[in-house]
Amino acid sequence: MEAIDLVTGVGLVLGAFFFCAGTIALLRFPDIYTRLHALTKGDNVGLALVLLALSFQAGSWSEVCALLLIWLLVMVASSTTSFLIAQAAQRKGVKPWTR
Amino acid sequence: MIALAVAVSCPIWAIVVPLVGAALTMLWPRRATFVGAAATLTTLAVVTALTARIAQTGVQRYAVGGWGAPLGIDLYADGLSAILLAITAAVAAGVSLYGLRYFRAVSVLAYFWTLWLFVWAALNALFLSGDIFNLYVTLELVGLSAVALVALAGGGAALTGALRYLLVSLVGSASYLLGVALLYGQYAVLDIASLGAQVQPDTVTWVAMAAMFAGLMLKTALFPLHFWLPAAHGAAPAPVSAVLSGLVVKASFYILVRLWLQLFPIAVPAPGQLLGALGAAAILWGSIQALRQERLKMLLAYSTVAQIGYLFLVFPLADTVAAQTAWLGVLMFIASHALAKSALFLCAGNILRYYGHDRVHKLGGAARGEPVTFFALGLAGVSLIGLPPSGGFIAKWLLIEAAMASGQWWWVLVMVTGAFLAATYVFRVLGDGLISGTVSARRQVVAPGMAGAALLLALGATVLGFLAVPMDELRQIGWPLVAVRGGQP
Amino acid sequence: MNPFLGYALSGVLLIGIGLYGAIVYGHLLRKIIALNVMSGGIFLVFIALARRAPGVADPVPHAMVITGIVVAVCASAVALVLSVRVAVETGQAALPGDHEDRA
Amino acid sequence: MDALGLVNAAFDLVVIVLLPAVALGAVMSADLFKAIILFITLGLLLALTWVRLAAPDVALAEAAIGSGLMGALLLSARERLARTRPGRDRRTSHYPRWMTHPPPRRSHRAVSPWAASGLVLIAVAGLTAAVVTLPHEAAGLAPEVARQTPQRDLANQVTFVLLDARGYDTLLEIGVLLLAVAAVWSLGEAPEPPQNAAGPMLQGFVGTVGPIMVLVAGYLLWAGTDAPGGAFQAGVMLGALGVLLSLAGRHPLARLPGWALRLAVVSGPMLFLAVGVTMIGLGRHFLEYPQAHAKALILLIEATAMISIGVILVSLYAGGRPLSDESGTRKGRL
Repeated sequence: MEAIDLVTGVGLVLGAFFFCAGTIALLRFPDIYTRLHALTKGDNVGLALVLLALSFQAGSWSEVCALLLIWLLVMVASSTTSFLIAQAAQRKGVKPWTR
Repeated sequence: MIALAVAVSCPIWAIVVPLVGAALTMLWPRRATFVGAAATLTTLAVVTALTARIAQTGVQRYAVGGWGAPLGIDLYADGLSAILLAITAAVAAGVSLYGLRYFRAVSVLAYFWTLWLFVWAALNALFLSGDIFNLYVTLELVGLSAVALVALAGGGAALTGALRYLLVSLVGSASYLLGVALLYGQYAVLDIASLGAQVQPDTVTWVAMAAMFAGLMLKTALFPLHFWLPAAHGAAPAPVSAVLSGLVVKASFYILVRLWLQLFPIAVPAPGQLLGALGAAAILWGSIQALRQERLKMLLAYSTVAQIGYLFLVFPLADTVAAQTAWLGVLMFIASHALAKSALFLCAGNILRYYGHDRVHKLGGAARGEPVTFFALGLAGVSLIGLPPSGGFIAKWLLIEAAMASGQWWWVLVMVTGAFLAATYVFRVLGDGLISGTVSARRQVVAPGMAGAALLLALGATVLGFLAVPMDELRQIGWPLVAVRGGQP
Repeated sequence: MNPFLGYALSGVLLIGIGLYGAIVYGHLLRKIIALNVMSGGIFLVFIALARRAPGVADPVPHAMVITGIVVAVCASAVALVLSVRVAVETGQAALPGDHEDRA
Repeated sequence: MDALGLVNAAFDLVVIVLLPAVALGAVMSADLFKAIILFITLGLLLALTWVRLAAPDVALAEAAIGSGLMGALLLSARERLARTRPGRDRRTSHYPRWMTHPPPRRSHRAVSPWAASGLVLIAVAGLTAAVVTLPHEAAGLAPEVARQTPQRDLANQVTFVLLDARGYDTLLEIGVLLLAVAAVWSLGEAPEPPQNAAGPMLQGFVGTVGPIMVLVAGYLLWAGTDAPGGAFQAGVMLGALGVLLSLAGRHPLARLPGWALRLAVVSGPMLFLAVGVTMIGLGRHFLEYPQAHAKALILLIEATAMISIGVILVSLYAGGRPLSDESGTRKGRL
């Protein structure tokens, strides 16, 4: 196994960890706002790590660009949707969780 | 001139012309009537040329895209296809004539033409298809356009009827598609002829056949899967009911016949007897329900449930010595029912327009008020019951003859009872009209074209009684598997 | 190991679940969802069948399933519009004789 | 079995079990909203399955149509049902009132769950028996396709089957799309869209992503001859953009004049038909493309089909004929 493969492997495992953390938070956190917070943060970092890891395996710069583009698009989409969900919840009168 | 005739009789035109017509009516809704009438006339000409070509030169096979089976899709037109194309064209002529006058709102008229041309194109495509997956697509086209036509009537009854029809139709075609998937998984061909040469009586094939038959029986509304039919056929606008009862239910029955003749691996008696028994139940149940109906259109819808039963009586007779008689009988039946029932629905539309209602026991004086419609009603009723000299008479005669010849007398009993019940409900309608009861206030004028269209179809059903011999000659062109499946040709 | 059988059997289960839902539930949206689950199962059987030979996938079922997906979404779109019209006319999102069950 | 094989097998197992579980939720969960979300999830899971089963073209179509568009349609239908008040904007009918009213309830009785379960069990048992006895190694028509494709300059075999070998099916399929629009328009005018003001966030999102989506649609179309993609996937991309625009309050079809909308809807199928008929004029069979021009013709057909598919899908989402329709059917009551 070459060093570059090792870097990829570590990146993928780390990314998977962040995805897992985000998912557990989705299941365990008390209200919609905190869940959104955890989910978007965790998944964005996780995705970034996975894509970074994969870009080491890319055969050309255009593939790296494609991976970058995927990351950017997912970022735009997830931030917009999480904003819209939170906004809808607020309009419906869902109160943020307090201890 | 000859070159032109050959070019025009190519099977693809029977599909392309109405399809183009449908698209053009969408593009120019204001000119829908003109475009629709032109498309109707052209399609009639094309179908006539194609039928004549089949009668003269035999089976037509046409590789769309030039690839040919197994990769491409072939159109396949034999005598059986030709008969159904011709029946469709005959009913279509009547319905188009009627549609010119029936719809008054511009918007509805435009959509009627679009959807009706879609149905026609899809029916022609279905009758010409030689490929089981292509049949699925045509089946969906027929179903979806028929549903939309039902909903054109507007109002709760039509909308709920249409929606139930759509849901049922989707289950039916999904079941058919499942059968296609399994057959493709086993044999890796979709062309019916190649598939027919390969089928073996194994588990996959039987399960696929069961799925396809179940789906198609649901779409044909064979008892006890008829529950959706009366609401849809009864609530649709009159010309639409004519198309649905006359043609659309026969489309799925046609696929059943194709599957039975060409894809059933071996002749086993059990499925045929089961289908026959369901058909017999349909005849009795549908007729009794028809007797109980208050409204003419619902009566006719239940009568369709009963008449569909007759179609299925062919299956127990199809593997006996009398097979050829039975098949001719059932084709005559399809033709005469298509013409007679569509005539009856058009008459019901006229009566509805004239009286403002279609309650069976309040049609007093109809014979004097609306004589042409009433005459058509009588003629078509005669064919529906099966009295000579109508097409219905010949059809039932042939079926009874086949049942006797094969020693299955119990089907004769059912058929005679069905005819008796049909006579009862037909005379229930006619009797009231003939008795010069109170003529209720005349509500609306029935356009001559509307009465004429009904009469034309009813006359067709009568004249059909004299056409059994040419129909049999047409039927024998490319008749599948005559040698293998028993019965003298 | 060739996973085709597992996926195909999973497809068969989807067909069963969809068929059950389409028959039993009265609410129109549920019926439409169930029908789509059922056709999803059929597509799954179809695509699994195309993946039996090692190495190559058969493109013909792929093309047929794409056709099927488009047809299904068209039919569903019409069914959904009809459902809304039915609800406007009759006041309930179910066919007469059925009840809306749990919305 | 090596490590990779083991991971793959584990992955397969998870998906195979998850599919029916999610399907059960989509069909049976008590909350309709939850059911719809699970149905969308099922669509995504199916898309993943298609990738795993080496069907990337189907995966693209499923993710976009089966999951995305169906989800949007279901959610908007749910919202419209919730807004429905019986009796309001009731359509008039040319039949008397006593006829248009739904028939009495006793006419149809729902099937009991037990009977349905019995039927389903029989169906599942039969299908299982059939699937298990299918040959476990079969190439289907793949060798035949591989033999014929080199004749054309199309590396994507699915596009070859869809638009060339079985182009007739695809023509009828575009016919189904056209028919669906005719059906939806015939049912009446589009209901008023919900009045919630789209915030700057969604507007900005559409502004950013919209041009990219158009670009992607073009790419899917262009690359579809050689890589996964094609007219349907590209058309759905445009349709999705239209749905997004509608959600953002900028109804893309409302500004089109009626004739332009109808032309856009009809042009795809009409051009397909025209190409087919032209081939007959050249002495070939319907849709039998000449060798030299096959790829160009296919791209031409796909390009117009893409636009029609996009417009058709947005029209289906709108749920009725556009209010701006000036075809004489405006205010067209029955």
